[in-house]
Amino acid sequence: MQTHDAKRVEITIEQVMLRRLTEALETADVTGWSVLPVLGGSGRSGNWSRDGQISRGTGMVQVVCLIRPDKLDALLDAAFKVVERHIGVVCVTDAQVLRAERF
Amino acid sequence: MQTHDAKRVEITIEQVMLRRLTEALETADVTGWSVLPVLGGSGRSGNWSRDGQISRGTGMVQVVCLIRPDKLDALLDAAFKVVERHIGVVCVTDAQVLRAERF
Amino acid sequence: MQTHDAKRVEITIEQVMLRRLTEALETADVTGWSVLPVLGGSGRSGNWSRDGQISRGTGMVQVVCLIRPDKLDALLDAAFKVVERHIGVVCVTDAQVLRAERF
Amino acid sequence: MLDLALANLLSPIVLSFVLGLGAALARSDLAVPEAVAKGISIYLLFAIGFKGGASLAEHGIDLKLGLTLLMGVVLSFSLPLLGFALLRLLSGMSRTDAAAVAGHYGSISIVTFVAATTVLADAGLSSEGYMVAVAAAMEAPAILSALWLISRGSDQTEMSADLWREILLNGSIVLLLGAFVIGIATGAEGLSRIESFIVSPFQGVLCLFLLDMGLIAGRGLRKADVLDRGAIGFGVLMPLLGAGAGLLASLVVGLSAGGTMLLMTLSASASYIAVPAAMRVAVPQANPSIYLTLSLAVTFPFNLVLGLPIYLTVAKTVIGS
Amino acid sequence: MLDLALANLLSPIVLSFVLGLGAALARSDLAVPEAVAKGISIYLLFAIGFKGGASLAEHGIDLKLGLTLLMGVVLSFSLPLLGFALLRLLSGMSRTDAAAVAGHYGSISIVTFVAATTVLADAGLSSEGYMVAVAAAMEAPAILSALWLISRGSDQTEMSADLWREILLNGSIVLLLGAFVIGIATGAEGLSRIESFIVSPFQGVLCLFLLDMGLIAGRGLRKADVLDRGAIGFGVLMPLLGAGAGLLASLVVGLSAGGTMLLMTLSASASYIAVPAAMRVAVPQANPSIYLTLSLAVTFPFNLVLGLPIYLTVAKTVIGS
Amino acid sequence: MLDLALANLLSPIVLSFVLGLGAALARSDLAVPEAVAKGISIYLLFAIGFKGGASLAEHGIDLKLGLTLLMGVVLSFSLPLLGFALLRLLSGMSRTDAAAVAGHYGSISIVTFVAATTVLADAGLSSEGYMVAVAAAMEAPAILSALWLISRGSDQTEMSADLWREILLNGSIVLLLGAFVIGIATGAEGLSRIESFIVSPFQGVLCLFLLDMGLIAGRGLRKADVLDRGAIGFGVLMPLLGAGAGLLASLVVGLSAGGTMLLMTLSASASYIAVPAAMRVAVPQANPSIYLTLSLAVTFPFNLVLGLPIYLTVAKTVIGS
Ligand SMILES: Nc1ncnc2c1ncn2[C@@H]1O[C@H](COP(=O)(O)O)[C@@H](O)[C@H]1O
Ligand SMILES: Nc1ncnc2c1ncn2[C@@H]1O[C@H](COP(=O)(O)O)[C@@H](O)[C@H]1O
Ligand SMILES: Nc1ncnc2c1ncn2[C@@H]1O[C@H](COP(=O)(O)O)[C@@H](O)[C@H]1O
Ligand code: NA
Ligand code: NA
Ligand code: NA
Repeated sequence: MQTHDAKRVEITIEQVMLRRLTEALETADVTGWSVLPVLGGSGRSGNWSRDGQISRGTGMVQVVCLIRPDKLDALLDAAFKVVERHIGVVCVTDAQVLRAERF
Repeated sequence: MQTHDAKRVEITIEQVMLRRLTEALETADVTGWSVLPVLGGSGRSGNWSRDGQISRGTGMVQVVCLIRPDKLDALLDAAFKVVERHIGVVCVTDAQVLRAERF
Repeated sequence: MQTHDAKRVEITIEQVMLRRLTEALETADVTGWSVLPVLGGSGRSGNWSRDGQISRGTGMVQVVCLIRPDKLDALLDAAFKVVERHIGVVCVTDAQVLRAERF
Repeated sequence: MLDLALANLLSPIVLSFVLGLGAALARSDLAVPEAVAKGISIYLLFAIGFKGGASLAEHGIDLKLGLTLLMGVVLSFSLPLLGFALLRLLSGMSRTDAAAVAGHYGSISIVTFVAATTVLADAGLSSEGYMVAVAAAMEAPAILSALWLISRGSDQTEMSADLWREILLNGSIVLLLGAFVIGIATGAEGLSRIESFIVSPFQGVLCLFLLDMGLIAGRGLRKADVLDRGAIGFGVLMPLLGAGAGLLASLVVGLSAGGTMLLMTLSASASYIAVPAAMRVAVPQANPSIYLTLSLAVTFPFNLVLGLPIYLTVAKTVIGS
Repeated sequence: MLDLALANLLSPIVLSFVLGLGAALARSDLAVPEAVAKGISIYLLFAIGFKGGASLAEHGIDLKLGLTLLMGVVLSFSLPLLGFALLRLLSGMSRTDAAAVAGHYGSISIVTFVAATTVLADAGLSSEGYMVAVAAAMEAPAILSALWLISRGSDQTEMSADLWREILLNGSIVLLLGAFVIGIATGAEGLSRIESFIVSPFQGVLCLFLLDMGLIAGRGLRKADVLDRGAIGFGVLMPLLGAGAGLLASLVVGLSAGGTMLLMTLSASASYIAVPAAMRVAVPQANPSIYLTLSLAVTFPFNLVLGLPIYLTVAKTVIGS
Repeated sequence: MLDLALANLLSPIVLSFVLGLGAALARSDLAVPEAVAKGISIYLLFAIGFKGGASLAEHGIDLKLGLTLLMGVVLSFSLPLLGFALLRLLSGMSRTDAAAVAGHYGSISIVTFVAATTVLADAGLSSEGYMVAVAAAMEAPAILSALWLISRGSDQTEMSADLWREILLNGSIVLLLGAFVIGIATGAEGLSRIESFIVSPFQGVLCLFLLDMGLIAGRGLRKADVLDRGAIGFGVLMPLLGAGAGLLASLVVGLSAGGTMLLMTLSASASYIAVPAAMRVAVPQANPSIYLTLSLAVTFPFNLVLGLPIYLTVAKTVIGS
């Protein structure tokens, strides 16, 4: 089956910042992503869990974007502006996708 | 620690198609996968969110399959038949796994 | 944008073993991870789904760790000790991260 | 009738819907978690089915039951044809989209039905308990009509025994009918045991559900640019035509005023559960934004706010209470 | 007794279970979201614990309390030994699987207990309020017996102080006992404040929970080929033997007819919360499909539909009401 | 007052909180799913808002309404300044952290408010229905003060029209005010329709919510080493000062004893919903563990257990009941 080179970018970010991130992605002309829930985790700012969460201030989500390799830099720049002062991590992997015309 | 080459295939697909996809995977002799919830996302057909979702018609999930590299083509063929006319994306990455006998 | 080599380790494990896994990770000096919910899946021990789950004995989660490449072996050793006798899968991919100082 | 419309407008139920609608339009982050919305919907289906069954058990099986069921099925089959013709007339959407939309209007919206029962109760009218079964019977036939309309246009559709099983056994039909049968089996005695769960708090729970429906409708409206003017007109006109067809069917059967109002409501309402799911599987090329937005953001609010008092007034006038 | 069985069979509770069972067997997509199922289970544990405590506070501490607790612990320790022997006799499953299964039958199912209290209430019988505490006390000891049985077979098991803490502080024990203590502390006055939350809607909420249990049992039955015929026989025979042991224990202590029925039910029921979790951690090589299917898809339905009326009849006959 | 404190301590509500606290401290795995916690919180906001509105509709609009709202806004603006000064005096935390914490204490905790209304009801006192609107009005101004304090320290903060919209339209404010308006619009008649949903089971639902709050507070306490001794002292002292300021404001306006107690409670309580979210967006460099732990694990329990009876006693003594 014919596949095409792509990049898979996974951005783990605070839920309160999600709208700002997706707006930045749209500005950077990235139009496809999926948001996955994160149950809990650990990092430099300690560990947390979504259980019984009632505060809107905490909690993270994972945004997965599949993009054409040449769009990577624009995406990372856009994402970085949002996560820069915030907690969260960005991870890029090489990938292959079907139906390249979608990206 | 000894690791083995494998492929990680991530299929983002509408929840209503999930059963059809897993049946197709089984037919293609793929027996291991995990299904992750997707909270929302954006693509060519606009953006959506799972919040307050009451219609069964919308909403996506992500199916992650780890497989031996030589099974990739059979898997992609099977998956493609299901996603072909439907919205959704398929992404393949090279991976290493422990306990290769499981795949 | 400047990125740095890293490994992305994805451990799919029974929820009852999660605390043991994260403790093992901490012992191996891995301090960053995110836990994602898994809705259902299939493997050598059959298929399962989280729907209407009332038993605490079943159900899986996915732990995603981004680490510096040189920490991989310590992590895999730690993870393996926990998953060894248990069901679950471990998958490693090459990745690039922003803000390397965090890992 | 104006009084009635005003009273309806000022009911906690409608106002909760309006609150949700306003919050979504103002882009508040107010949201009902998916699991909670599903939990409430399970509660409503169980309660409405059970109460229908218990009421049937109490008042005895009506000879009209079979005939009404038949009428419901006929309505569900035929309304999509009417809807399709109307849409082709009014709107510029594609044949496939038009057929998919039309299918939604042959099927029913259970929350609209639930809201209608509370309007009836407020008006002091009773109705045939088996209307719940009629609601269930009307869910699926419309899907067949929609698929037939689409296949005529030689577009591909995927229809299989498998999909049929899925449609007929979809959770909401099974729960509604199952609870209905339990209600029949346990009757008034069973009802008395769980009354303080399924009767007393019912209207309050419905408020929260309608809050969520308002949020969904509001989010839908923000995407309403997928609809042309003709489509929006259809979303208001079609329920009235549907209600008219329901009224005729009711006259043929000879239902009470309450039953008539419910059959009009069922005919007027548009599905947002069973039909969208079936369309996604069978006709993925039809645009879900169109049919979901029309059903949830145009027709549902119209029925809730204006339709229900209209149907009630007409039913009372035509049948007498 | 036949009357009683029939009445039980036609209760909304049992019928809701049957509805879920049927829906799952027919492969309907009806499902209760995990969060909702957990929410309902928190409600049930809180309500049943609180009511037990409040009833204890009202009727005064009974001298038999300590003795009954002791009996519960003894039953929980010893029933797995009986179960293990029986399983080795009837079924071809491995030592490890047999021991893991046996452990489940020494422990208890809190929903079966809850259903039993509603059967008692319907029969107009009261029971000792502290039976809730006995239920909690019986959850864990069986795990120890199971692990001892497995380690005898020189199979590896992982048992640590850490795991013990986890078992003894598992959410359902803590909530049940905690609510029990709150009930004791606040008594009738506390109960009156939250009565319309934990008493009146209780049976209705239980219906929805049993609907979900039916769905789970039905999904389990579809995988029932992991069980050989002997195992299925065990799933029906063991509760009867357990109930017999519970009856003896009750006679030793001198419980009321209601209390006797509850102790029989606890002994007859099999765990599906605390024990599976402990087994997954300590004995991962035991197949969870076997013990979960037996407990949820064979013994739970048996107890709910046939067991409860049997235990009630026996208790009333032996003790007098 | 000791009697009152004891009665409060032994209420099911406070004991449920203590149960959750103990379970979390003992590291039990007892947990309330996020969706359930959010569902309950929607219920509580809707119920408390609606009841406030209905009570206002019944007793007529009070001329003091506007003045009390103004006082609430003034309190919310000014308490952070007091809090900031106090924190700089008592604790070694950074300017930014201190300002962020102070912002939380100008805003309000709606559950504390809800608990206060049940304490009032138990004491047989009524209060001005519009206190709910005052609660909503006090949520946001404190955020402005906190950001002003931070920007003075020339630290960067990100403040935009966008963020303001987000704060003012956050779900809990919208739901509370929306339900309040619905309550006014539908009045006693609307209330009677949904009374058995929002009034009778209210205290019971609150118990489960406080169980969850206890779990959260307990988990927070396990991380309490982020707080120095001065910070913990602040968490207990600040509510008392806040209550004092609330009392003064109430005397200016001339509220009833019940209203005074509620205004004291609002002033004494610290936000854990609106303010943390705003701080995460605007001041990410402030440590959320500090402000969440102080607000949820120190001040909330203090208010619930000791604060409420104190505020009630003071209000009754000063105003007379
Ligand atoms: N190395 C990592 N791998 C995966 N997730 C991480 C990692 N570091 C941080 N995270 C996630 O990002 C959140 C915030 O991280 P931090 O900014 O380091 O406190 C954590 O709670 C995790 O959910
Ligand atoms: N490039 C992408 N990266 C990640 N997820 C995507 C991407 N494109 C689409 N998706 C997901 O697939 C869904 C349907 O996409 P589409 O078929 O383009 O409308 C979206 O709502 C996303 O959840
Ligand atoms: N090849 C695989 N790819 C992705 N997930 C898997 C795979 N194999 C197993 N899993 C996950 O791990 C669980 C247990 O697998 P197993 O130990 O093979 O029964 C499954 O239910 C899946 O959720
Ligand atoms: Na219709
Ligand atoms: Na037992
Ligand atoms: Na305050």
